[in-house]
Amino acid sequence: MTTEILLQTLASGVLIGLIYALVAIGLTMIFGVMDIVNFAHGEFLMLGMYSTFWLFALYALDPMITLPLTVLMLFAFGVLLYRLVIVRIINAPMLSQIFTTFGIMILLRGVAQFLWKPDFRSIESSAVSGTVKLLGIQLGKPQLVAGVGAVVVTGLIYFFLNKTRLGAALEATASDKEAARLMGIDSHKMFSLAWGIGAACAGAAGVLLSTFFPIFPDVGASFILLAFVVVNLGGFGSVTGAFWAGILVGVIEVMGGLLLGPQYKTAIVLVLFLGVLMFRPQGLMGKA
Amino acid sequence: MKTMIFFCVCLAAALVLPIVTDASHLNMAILVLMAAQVGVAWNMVGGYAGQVSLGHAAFYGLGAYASTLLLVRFGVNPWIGVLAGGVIAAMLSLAFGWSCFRLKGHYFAMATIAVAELVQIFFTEWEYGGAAVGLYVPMDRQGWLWMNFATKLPYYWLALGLLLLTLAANWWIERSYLGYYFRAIKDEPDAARSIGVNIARYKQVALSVSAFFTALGGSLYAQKELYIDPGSVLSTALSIKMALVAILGGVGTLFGPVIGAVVLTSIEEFTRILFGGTGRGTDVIIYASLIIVIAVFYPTGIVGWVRSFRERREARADASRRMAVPSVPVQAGNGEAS
Amino acid sequence: MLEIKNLKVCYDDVLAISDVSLQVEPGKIVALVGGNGNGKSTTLRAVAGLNAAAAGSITFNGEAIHRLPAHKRVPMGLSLVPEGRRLFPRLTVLRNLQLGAFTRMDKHEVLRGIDEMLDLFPILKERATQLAGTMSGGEQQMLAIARGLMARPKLLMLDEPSWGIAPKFVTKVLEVIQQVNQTGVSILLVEQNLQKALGIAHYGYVIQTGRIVMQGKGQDLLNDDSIKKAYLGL
Amino acid sequence: QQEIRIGVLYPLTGPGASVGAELRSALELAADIINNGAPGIPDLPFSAGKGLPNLKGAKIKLVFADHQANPQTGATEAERLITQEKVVALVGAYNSAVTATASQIAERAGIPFLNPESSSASLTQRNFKWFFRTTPHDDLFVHNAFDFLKELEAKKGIKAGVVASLNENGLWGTETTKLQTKLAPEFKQNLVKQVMYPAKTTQLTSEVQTLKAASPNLVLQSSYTADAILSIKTYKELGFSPDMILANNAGFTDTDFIKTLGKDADYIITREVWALDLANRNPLIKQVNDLFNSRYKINFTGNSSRTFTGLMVMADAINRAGSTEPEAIRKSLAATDIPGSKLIMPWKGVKFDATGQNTLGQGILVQIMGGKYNTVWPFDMASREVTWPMPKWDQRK
Amino acid sequence: MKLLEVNQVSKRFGGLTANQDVTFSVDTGQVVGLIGPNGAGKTTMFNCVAGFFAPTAGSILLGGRNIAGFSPEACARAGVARTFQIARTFTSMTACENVMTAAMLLEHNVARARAAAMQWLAFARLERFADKPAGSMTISEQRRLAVARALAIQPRILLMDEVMAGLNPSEVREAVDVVLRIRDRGIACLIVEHVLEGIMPIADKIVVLDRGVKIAEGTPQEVSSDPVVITAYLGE
Ligand SMILES: Nc1ncnc2c1ncn2[C@@H]1O[C@H](COP(=O)(O)OP(=O)(O)OP(=O)(O)O)[C@@H](O)[C@H]1O
Ligand SMILES: Nc1ncnc2c1ncn2[C@@H]1O[C@H](COP(=O)(O)OP(=O)(O)OP(=O)(O)O)[C@@H](O)[C@H]1O
Ligand SMILES: [Mg+2]
Ligand SMILES: [Mg+2]
Repeated sequence: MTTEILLQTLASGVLIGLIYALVAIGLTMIFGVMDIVNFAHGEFLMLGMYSTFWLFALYALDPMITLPLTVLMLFAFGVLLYRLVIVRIINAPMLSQIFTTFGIMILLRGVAQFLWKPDFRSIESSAVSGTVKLLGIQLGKPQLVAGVGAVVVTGLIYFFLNKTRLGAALEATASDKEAARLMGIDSHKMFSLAWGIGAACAGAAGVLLSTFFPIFPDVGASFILLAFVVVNLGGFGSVTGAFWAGILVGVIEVMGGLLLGPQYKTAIVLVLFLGVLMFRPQGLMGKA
Repeated sequence: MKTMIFFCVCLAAALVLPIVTDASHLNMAILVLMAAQVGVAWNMVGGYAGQVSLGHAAFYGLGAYASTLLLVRFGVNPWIGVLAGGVIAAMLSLAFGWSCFRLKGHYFAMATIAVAELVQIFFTEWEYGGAAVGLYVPMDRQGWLWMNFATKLPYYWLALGLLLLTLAANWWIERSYLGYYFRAIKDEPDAARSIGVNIARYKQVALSVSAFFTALGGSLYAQKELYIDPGSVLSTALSIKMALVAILGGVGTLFGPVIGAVVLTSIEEFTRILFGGTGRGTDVIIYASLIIVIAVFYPTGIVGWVRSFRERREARADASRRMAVPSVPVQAGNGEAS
Repeated sequence: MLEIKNLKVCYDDVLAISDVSLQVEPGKIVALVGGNGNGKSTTLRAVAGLNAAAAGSITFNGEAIHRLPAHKRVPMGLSLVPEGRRLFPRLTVLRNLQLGAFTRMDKHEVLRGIDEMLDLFPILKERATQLAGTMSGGEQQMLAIARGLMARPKLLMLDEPSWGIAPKFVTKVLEVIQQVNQTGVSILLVEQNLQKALGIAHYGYVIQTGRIVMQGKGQDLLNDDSIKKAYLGL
Repeated sequence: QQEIRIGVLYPLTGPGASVGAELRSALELAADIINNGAPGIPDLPFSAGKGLPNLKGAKIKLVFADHQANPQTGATEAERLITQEKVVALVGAYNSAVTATASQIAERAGIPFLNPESSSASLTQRNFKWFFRTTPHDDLFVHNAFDFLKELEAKKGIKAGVVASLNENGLWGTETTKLQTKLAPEFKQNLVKQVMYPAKTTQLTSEVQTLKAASPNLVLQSSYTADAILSIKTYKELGFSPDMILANNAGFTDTDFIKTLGKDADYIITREVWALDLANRNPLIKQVNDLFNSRYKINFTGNSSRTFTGLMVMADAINRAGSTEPEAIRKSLAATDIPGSKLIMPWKGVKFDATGQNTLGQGILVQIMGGKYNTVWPFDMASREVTWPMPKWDQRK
Repeated sequence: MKLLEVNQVSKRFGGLTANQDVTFSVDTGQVVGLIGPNGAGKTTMFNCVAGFFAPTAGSILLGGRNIAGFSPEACARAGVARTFQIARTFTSMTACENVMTAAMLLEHNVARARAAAMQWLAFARLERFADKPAGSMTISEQRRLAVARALAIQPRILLMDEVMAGLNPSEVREAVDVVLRIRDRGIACLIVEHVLEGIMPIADKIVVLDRGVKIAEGTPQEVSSDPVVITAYLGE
């Protein structure tokens, strides 16, 4: 086991971790604002990937160009989903909320298969392909770009939440929507916003991912468990938490896989996750 | 009272069903009964005690694996194996509770998923347990003694019996002090503690009982399908389905899961039978849409929905009584100044 | 400026108030009193827009507002300090105050407003950065009032502001209310503490089982025998 | 005009849906040939289109069922097909785990179950009476791989060198791994590292790094499509270039594999049971494939061709039975003896042993070149010389 | 004789000191009022006695046995009952079931628990709500329900946090009456209250906290005439 390999693995871990973070941030936003766990979040990711794929396949538009477009589409989709379905279960018991988003998950998968066939797709050539060597470490350009993209998006969202009026309003709605209305905050607008941003994040992750990951209807399933772990680890509703937890999970997964055997990599992450919750039931950066 | 009549009617129906139906419908009935049974088991902890577990497949799988391993490796009679499975699951539930019960709400739910995933990974890697290859239940020794039959009917009676057993246990708990403690823990943990309820212990009780019965369900699955592998008895999808059954019917109600099982399984089977052959995923789409519709429009489940009718009627009557109080300030408040 | 006509409100199907009519003149303090569960909070919630009016009308400065959503009523100058405080427990005291001024765009004004509040309630100054949820009952109540004032309302509605507040501060709070009123803000006050409430009110209404059963000048009501019997138990 | 109902059980939705769609097409083609004929392919059994002669030209009616790759659903559907759809025989079910549960329903009900493509060796070790499998199983396939390496050294003087394996940790990957561990020493191969990974994973970095650390010349790999694609992308990303990747079918022979990877798929050798370029040895292959392609715009794959063959074998058995009595069909299945020349598979034929396993089946190895699968082993069937080693990533144009 | 003895109890939250060396005692069957400005640390002291907080320092003796650091349920078994500043009703139950749940601490048999519960409901004048969903009761009713529930564990001392807040004078009088009847049953009461009309007339002793420290202790008369208390709490 040379240090070169260790470094290389570490780097890859961080990069994939950033993707996890990006997916998880959307999830944690939605949860933080609405106390709803969105089981369909992996499917948002899937939609992001497909929209990238079709724009590429039909109009030969490069993912990096269509990124904003896809993000917008997903934002709209998130808002739409809220207005059509979620708005009806805001005050429903937690269980039926789980039930609903779970149903949406299955539905989106079914629709994807119905519309786009269960085939595996991928984007052969993209502006960002090939690899670069940085101080002895070889990194795929797609992964690198994805990583950078994830950081940027996270930064933007962090700024939005903590430095803008609207962000504060989101927080307020999150902690008590009736009181927020008394402050003159339109809670529905806030909730739509949360779903929009949540979906947009997943969409962004989808675009970045699609440049190096196969695209198929169930692709979300591969990511959702890890996304949940990340959200918990970071603390439900905490964006910064999700960011760091994402990287942590990525690194632990890859490193653990390397050192203890890949078939245990998921187990390692889960054990870490449960272990942390033992000592910090509210997650690393969650509010008690 | 009403529920008792309802129950008797259903039971009667269940008893005559085998006479009037063919093997494949009987098989479907068995699926319903099995789904109902795990739903009822899940309901003990997830519904009554309000500890939403999305990792119950762990117990189901343990039951299935315990009885099967005992049979395959040591030739232990399934009847004993089934009980052993239940006990083992109940024991594991201690670790399960220990690691999850300090968590609240969604944290708890997610942690249970994690634990279940770990159990699945363990069985996927465990050579002696058949690893990913899974285990076959030998078909050679058949008959009641070996809980293994060529025909469906005996499985029907088994499933029905197990369901009744689970319902009975649930019924007893609901009426005993345990039922009250569970609901208290669900409503207001702090208040429950302030009146001397050791919530940690009683959550664990709920979980262990639930785990025990869930495991029995798992063993029955193994005996019926004669093949188990981690994917089929330990998957998270399975855990979620157990919860769905209860939610759909109405959590924290005795017969909710039974009703839920009937509805959910029927939807599942019929959509697949009608549209599954097309291979376009139409069945999945319809199934999912129905789930969403139900969740959105009957958030408290079918039973809850029926109840809310009654309650509203009462509330309306109650309110009108309030309004009827002669409005002379002398009897302010609720007429209790005197 | 506020006029409620034959207001009726239900929770689901539970009738909470059946027929409430009252008026608040500009610059006046109006008290709404009554026993528990008689519909005081519900009335205020309906005016603020948290509960829909099943029947009747609510007009504010001549505009019918009972169809508007709650958040549209705030910028018009309606502010409610709700029963049970309803702070944002996971946010700091300062953030709570800022949110109180959500509908106001003038940054500097808002900052000044915050300083005023911290002067008005010294306890809050000490705890400016503490999470609202970890404060004591009374501290929270004061923060709630301060937050309500941050919106610079034309009509301020207070639901039992003396709830859980030390006697010394009760008088303080009532003073504050009067001060605010001096600045031209009208007040609609729900209180259990009759003497004090009616003491400072220009006009008062008595609500019972969802109906206005008496009204009159604050003092007159205080001296009314039936009131004395029913509420002061004299 | 009698109609013979055959139940076909495949993953039409869910994880296996991609393959399921393909197999469905193959089955429909087979049924259509039997019922309506395939002019110009006289050598193909039933190509006359007169249905089943011995049953007065009875037509085949396929009853599709979707098992969603879920064993219990598989069993349920089998039960339904038998008792409600009244099928006389079952064909299915691709996923070994589902074949396991579905076939035991058939066993109990006494209905013949023919399995054309599940490769788990354990399936035919249950001494079932009603279970038949036309495809060779993993035992043979893994053997093939090692046979190939042996002959490679003997005939072409190419030594495999250090060997490592990368297998998914499901049923299939686990059995394969076991066999590799067993056979490697027997064949004097230096198997230094065996990596297993959870299928449908989000990243294969740690796996590839582990491989890299072992710096093998040859990688034996068993992966499903998504992972197969991801793994090659990861090899390239991390610059991992072994002399050869000797893959074990599945993902590597999925139609989407070459489509998505393009040039990067080149040089990989994978185990197969069918290849288009075998046409020169067996005209049936090309003719039937052309028919298939003209209908569905895709070529046969190892999977679809096996499923096609499976149904043909079943039809042959029913025809010889001359009746739809389960017992009669079982008997004639057991007595099946079809020569290789009547199949579209590169097999010596179809002939079942006592366990219901076809003893005449065999695998081939194909190497991807210019986006095509070229048979390279057995050498006597080869349409192309093996290219070994494969060029390093950075040396490819 | 002394039932509850609080000795030198301190409670800190990080840097902030909510209670500092507080010492006082409650005799059997005594009604003791705990008053003080907002944020004085009354609720915190309450939570320490009831086991919801572990005191940072000091001891709490109940009948001579140190219960400091006990879990809430242990405290309840030891004989400390409490109500909360907000009622915390079991909303999925009827009023009667609420009380039954508490009665079950001593009596697992449901029927007998129900009988006991009905008595306590009658005691709190809530019989007519017995089979109504507790959630639909008004705030003040729910508060009285909380008292009944607390009494059902047959405590030796009952802690009440602001049960009279938001009641109008006549309702306060009722509450007072309830407290007196509780005392008559030999159960001591420790009451946090800002509504002085509710506590001063009936308290045998008043303890005054300010900024976490005890600034006065004595009969209502003594306390209410104590200048320190007046400046800190009562106001002129
Ligand atoms: N969320 C609710 N759901 C159902 N009924 C409610 C709800 N809130 C209040 N009610 C009912 O509406 C009526 C009026 O309640 P409201 O809170 O307005 O009275 P109130 O005068 O404010 O009482 P208090 O002095 O205790 O605050 C009561 O009968 C109460 O039971
Ligand atoms: N969990 C906590 N974290 C930090 N500070 C706390 C916490 N709980 C209470 N405090 C602080 O401790 C002090 C005492 O709080 P406490 O609730 O005991 O006051 P109180 O006497 O009950 O006041 P009130 O009469 O208004 O309820 C308050 O200043 C409060 O801000
Ligand atoms: Mg009120
Ligand atoms: Mg307090």
